[in-house]
Amino acid sequence: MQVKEYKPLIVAFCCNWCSYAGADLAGNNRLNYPADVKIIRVPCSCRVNPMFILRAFQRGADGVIICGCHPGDCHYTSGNYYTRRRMAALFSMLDFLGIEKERTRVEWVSAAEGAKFAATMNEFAQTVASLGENKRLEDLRCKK
Amino acid sequence: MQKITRDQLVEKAVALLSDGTVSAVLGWSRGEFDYDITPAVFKSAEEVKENFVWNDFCGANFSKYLVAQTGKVEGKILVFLKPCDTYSFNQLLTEHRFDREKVYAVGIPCEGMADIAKVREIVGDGIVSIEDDGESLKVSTLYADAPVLVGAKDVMAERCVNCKSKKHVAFDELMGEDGEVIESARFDEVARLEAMTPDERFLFWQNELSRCIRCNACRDACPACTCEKCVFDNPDSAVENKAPANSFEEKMFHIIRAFHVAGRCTDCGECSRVCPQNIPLHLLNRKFIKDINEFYGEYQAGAEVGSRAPLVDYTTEDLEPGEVFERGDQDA
Amino acid sequence: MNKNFIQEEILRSSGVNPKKCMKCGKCSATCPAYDEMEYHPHQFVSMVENGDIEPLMNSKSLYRCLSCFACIDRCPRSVQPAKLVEAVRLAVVRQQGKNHLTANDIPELIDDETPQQLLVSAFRKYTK
Amino acid sequence: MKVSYFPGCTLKNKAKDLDEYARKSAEVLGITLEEIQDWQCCGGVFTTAKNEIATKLSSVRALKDAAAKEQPLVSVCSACHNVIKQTNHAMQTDSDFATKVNNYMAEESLYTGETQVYHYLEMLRDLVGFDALKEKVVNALSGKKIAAYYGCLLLRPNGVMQMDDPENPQIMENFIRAIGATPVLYAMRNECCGGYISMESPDLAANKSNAVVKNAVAAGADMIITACPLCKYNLIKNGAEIPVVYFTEVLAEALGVKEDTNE
Amino acid sequence: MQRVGVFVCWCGSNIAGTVDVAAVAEALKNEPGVVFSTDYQYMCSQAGQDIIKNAIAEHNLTGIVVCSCSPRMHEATFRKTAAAAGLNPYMVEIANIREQCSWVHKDMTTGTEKAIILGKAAVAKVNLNTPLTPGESPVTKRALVIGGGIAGIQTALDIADAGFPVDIVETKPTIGGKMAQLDKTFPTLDCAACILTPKMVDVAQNEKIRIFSYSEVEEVGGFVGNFDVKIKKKARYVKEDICTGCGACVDKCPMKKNPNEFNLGMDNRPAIYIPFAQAVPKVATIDPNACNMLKNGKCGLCARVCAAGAIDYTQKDEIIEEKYGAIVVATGFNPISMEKFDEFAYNQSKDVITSLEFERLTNAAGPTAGHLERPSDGKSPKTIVFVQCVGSRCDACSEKGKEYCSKICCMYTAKHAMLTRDKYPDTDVYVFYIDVRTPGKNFDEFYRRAVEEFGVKYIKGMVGKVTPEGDKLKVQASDLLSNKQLHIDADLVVLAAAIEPDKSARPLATMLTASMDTNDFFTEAHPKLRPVESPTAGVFLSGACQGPKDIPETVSQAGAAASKVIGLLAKDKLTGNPCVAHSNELMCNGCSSCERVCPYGAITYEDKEFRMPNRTTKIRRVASVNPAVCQGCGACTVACPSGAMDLKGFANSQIIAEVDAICK
Repeated sequence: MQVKEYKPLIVAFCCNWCSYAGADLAGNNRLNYPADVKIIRVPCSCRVNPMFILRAFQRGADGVIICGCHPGDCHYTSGNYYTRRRMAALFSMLDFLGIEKERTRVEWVSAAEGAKFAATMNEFAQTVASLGENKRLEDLRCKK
Repeated sequence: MQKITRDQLVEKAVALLSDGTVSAVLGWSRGEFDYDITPAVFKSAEEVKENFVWNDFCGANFSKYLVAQTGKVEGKILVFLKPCDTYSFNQLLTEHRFDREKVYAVGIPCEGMADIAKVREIVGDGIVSIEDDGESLKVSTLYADAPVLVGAKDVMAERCVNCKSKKHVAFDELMGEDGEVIESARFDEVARLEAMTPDERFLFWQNELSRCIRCNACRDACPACTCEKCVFDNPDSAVENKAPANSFEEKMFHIIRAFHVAGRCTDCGECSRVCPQNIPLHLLNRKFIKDINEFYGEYQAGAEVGSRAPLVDYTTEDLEPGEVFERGDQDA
Repeated sequence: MNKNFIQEEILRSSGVNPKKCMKCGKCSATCPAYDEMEYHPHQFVSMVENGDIEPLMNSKSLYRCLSCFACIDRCPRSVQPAKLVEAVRLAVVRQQGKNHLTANDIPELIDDETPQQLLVSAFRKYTK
Repeated sequence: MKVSYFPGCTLKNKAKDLDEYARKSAEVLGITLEEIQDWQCCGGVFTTAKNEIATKLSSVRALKDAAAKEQPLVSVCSACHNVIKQTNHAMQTDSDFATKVNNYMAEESLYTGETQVYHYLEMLRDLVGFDALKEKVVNALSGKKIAAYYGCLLLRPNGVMQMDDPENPQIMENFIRAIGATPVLYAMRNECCGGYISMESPDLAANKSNAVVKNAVAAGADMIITACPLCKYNLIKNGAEIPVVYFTEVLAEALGVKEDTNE
Repeated sequence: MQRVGVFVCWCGSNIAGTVDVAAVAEALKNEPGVVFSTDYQYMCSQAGQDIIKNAIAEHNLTGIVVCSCSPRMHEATFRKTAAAAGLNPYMVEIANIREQCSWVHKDMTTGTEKAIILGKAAVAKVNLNTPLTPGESPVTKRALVIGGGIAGIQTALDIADAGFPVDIVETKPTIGGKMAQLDKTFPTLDCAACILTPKMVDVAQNEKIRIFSYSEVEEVGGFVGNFDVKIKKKARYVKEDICTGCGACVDKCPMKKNPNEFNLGMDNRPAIYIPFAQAVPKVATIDPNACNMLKNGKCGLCARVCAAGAIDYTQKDEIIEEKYGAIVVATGFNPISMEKFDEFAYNQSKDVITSLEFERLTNAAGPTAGHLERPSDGKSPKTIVFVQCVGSRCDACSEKGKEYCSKICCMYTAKHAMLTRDKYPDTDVYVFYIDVRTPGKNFDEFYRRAVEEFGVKYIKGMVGKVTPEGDKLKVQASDLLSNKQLHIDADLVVLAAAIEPDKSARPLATMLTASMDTNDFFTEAHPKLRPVESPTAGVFLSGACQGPKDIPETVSQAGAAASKVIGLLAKDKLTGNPCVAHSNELMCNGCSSCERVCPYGAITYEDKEFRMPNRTTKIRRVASVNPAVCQGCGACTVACPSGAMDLKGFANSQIIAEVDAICK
């Protein structure tokens, strides 16, 4: 029987204006990060509904990271401030339910921070990998 | 054990109906059992005199019913509000959920309501009748020869033991004396859970939430859950989910439900009161309230009409989501 | 005593954050005892900030602050220099034998009209 | 109405008249000053250091005594008022300090700054009302040009004292108007007289006191009133060319009870 | 069901080097809805685009997925391609398999696997795409400028110059603002009136510009391109179109003793007045609080002497309603009150003045006809002390002043000091400073000249107390560099008071739903890249309403705001971003959560009647989004508990489909 190497699955929600561009810059500069990271483009980090995050965990994601413009630099002036409050509350709640707090993260990445994007993803993927598979929030039906 | 009597409430309702101030009364009526009190709309003095009930099981928070009833009744509707109900009342006004002009709100004092589960713990099953006997309840069961006397204080609902306020924040008229906001110990249980390891917390919630049968009682009783259509009932929401298929689904339901009411929940405790599985759902709401208080300053939803809920507000100096845990680590 | 320890102690007991100072000198501009002082209020702020506290502790300036609180009220940055002077002074008089005034000195210093308040205040400021 | 009253050491000795006039006048104004039982020295100067506890305990005791009677605490001497008010503020806002104080006192009930602290002037303004005072005046001091000397302790630090605008106060001027005299405005009214420095450095004190008096005289004052025994001492000792009296004295005079007092 | 075509780009070897593009195309063939899948070397090339166009026609495609470089690169290109083939451009989704795949991963297996997943996510999303049409709204080709100072004047002139009509609303009886009160301007020292008044005349004579002086904005409705504004023209009791500004009434008015606002109360004006000689419009105004005729019906002298018959005591406030395409805020600033800074004795002595008062004292048209005289006794001051940073740079908890640097004070103080020394060389001039801040062209040179050529004594330190005594002001100050306390007997003390936004700005911001910072300065849409635009579409910022500014900066910002307005008004129709929020009114609770988080004020509420069971109806409050104002951030969608609010192009269902595809 073949032992499959454990690879964490990470969903990254990136705002269109800063973080998605930061990810592009990481690409332009050929900065490697694990292929386990899959990016979903949203207009602003404040578009990320907690439902999306839970859904990702439900379907087997091992970590979810939300990236937005730095506070004060939001393309929509205030979107990331709402993100900050919502996610602070949500992550604290997930922790309260016993979900490992290392599986969720918010990081501010500007369009100029390709290196930060890659470093963040490397570090996050490593952290999540060290936790092992997400067992506490997954929907077993969805696991093959 | 209530200071205000049924007769006083009936007299008030009848008077307001007769002089035309109101054309309907939102009140409690008997359900199948003595402890199974049901909200009802009374349209006449006769109905009130006959069916109006007031006892230690009248916990139902009527604020929510105003959303539907104010649209149905011609003229004003009389609602009796216990102190904790008035917060929900204000919160719904903040959210424009009913027309204040169509309501005549009478604030009534509350000495705390009984929890039938606690009664059962003492007397066992097969409760036939419960009579209020001043400081205690006289409970007759199928299996006991004589009625059992149960101390009203001993069976008081958790939310009343940890009552956060005896003050009415909204009313047109007040019966009895107004009280004060209370420094309660309502967050102690949350703090206890916070002090556990994540594994212990996970086990705790796994045990609690796995009992959920998705009956939606919590949602239906919650005065913050007054959505015209709940996301979980909406096929377009992509999370539509009528019944739990596995352990994750109810977790998602309860997390999202708590998140949707976060900053708006007044901590009235109806969710836990109506839960047939006795899941301490209010702890999820209190966790949000406690966090919000600690992160963004004290906020009591419904204390004032028109206040801005913390999650639709921000300051540029708010703490980062990551710092939430650094704080926790320091405390631990 | 360790220099950093004293600095920390002074910052802690005074509750002052000298980093807020923008070096405008309004404290010294407002100080009624300026001319009697070797180190002036703004110097207390910057010297404490720099950990240069020894000279302050040895200076008579400590006993010239009148506790008039004018520097506290007029500082545009809410630095509260008087609280620093007070903290340094306490660091000195709390040491053994460092009282600046003793009861023996009193008879020479008073007259018939001297109010009790003067004695009490002076003792409070000059002694442990 | 009844209020708790903290006279302070000087009012029992060198400034007996400040005390006597205050009591007689209060009586006329319908206020009973109930002297705190066994009060002790206020401490003279408020030590701003957060870790200075013992010297503030006597103030806390007085405050607590008033709290037990649910009365506001009134004092006349600027220094006492300043120390008591600052101590009360520390009890309200510095929980660390309050805890230490309460532990030290080891009494059954805790104190966290509930008492309302009034200076006698604030009592006149807020509890009696200057208009009501005006009505009680039998002997209006019309024609008198009086300079109010605030000094430091009534006004500062303003964040705590909250008596009036620390740079442009009006309370004493309004008081002067209420007793029928004319207030004289001058800039040095909120500057220091030299305080306790007169012990060690009489020259500096003389310097400061002279500047105050000179400025008041230049502004046309023919009398200076103060609430502080030390201010009065410094101003007079350094040769004030116009009379310096306690505000309670002119109050008693206006209310027609000055003579009774001297008996 | 969509008919989706998948197009995998090699990008030469950029993608194909790390991703097996053929395998990706093959794998995506089996995804739901996919009816065509291919790969090509350069999809963005003409040939590549033709492949897409042909496939659309051949396979009746309703949706397109291009697996290629970042959408930030070529999304627009492929949307145009789709549109050219008759497909709605918003039926295109891009899977970013270059920047976020081939360029960051090294081996072919990993790259290919990930590319397939990204492709699947894009297919899952496009399956739920709906054709979107950008909303169009007409543009009213008229601009409103609120505030008639130099900022408003310059903006209005520039807009009018481009051929668009402009209205200026000014609360005072004349335009001109603060600049009209100034004497000389730094660093060139040309006289303010000489450069301002010609511009004021230009405004008056420009056919495209209407001036509503003595008027206020009362109400603002509508949105970018279509603002509905109500302007209240206050009764000035003089018929503006008839008054010739001859001034006969002003001379004859018996009520002469009213503080003259223009001279900051340092002299008096009659009840009927023209603020200054070059006022625009040069029309008299009656102060209703001072006029005997208006107060108790006795007098009427001005009406009698008015040859033109312009006086009208019965005039009433008038409301003017007008439509505008763009609104420029130019409400300017005021010096803060010196009430709380009485250690400087501003309330105690007439000879302690603010810098703006000093401007009037040295202005030839001022109360002293330009002779520097002390307000108290008219003597010429021999020693003048300037105090900088009064109320600026204060700590937030000091509750006395402002936290920010007022920016203009260092330069105008240098100007005042220099001009005083120039005109009155026997005067001692001291400037107490904390820092001298002179970034600006020729600014530091100017300050150095004040010191080196004119002998102004700059002292690093602050004034602690000013004591008026006799006819002197005793100034007690610190000289930090020589470590001394100074005592100066001055004749005049001039305070460089901090400046703050005009009080009218706050209510105006509410009307405009434009955001403000904690100091009541208007917030710009982006601090660096959109400095003259408010986040609220169609609202622009000019001058000190956005932050402290000197005249050169104000004028350049005014021009910038004008060019933005011209760019907007030049369009016949505004095409919006179609990816905007919309509310499903059947589910909306009307709770206002969405409105509270909307940075653009795009959400409004209306009471709507809904059919209920049993032929009843119910009136409910529901949200509606103005697509012309919404910028599509999506903050509202998360604030909405019922899920009634969704975002076109990034719908809940679309994002969840992507999540599902990725996590499968």
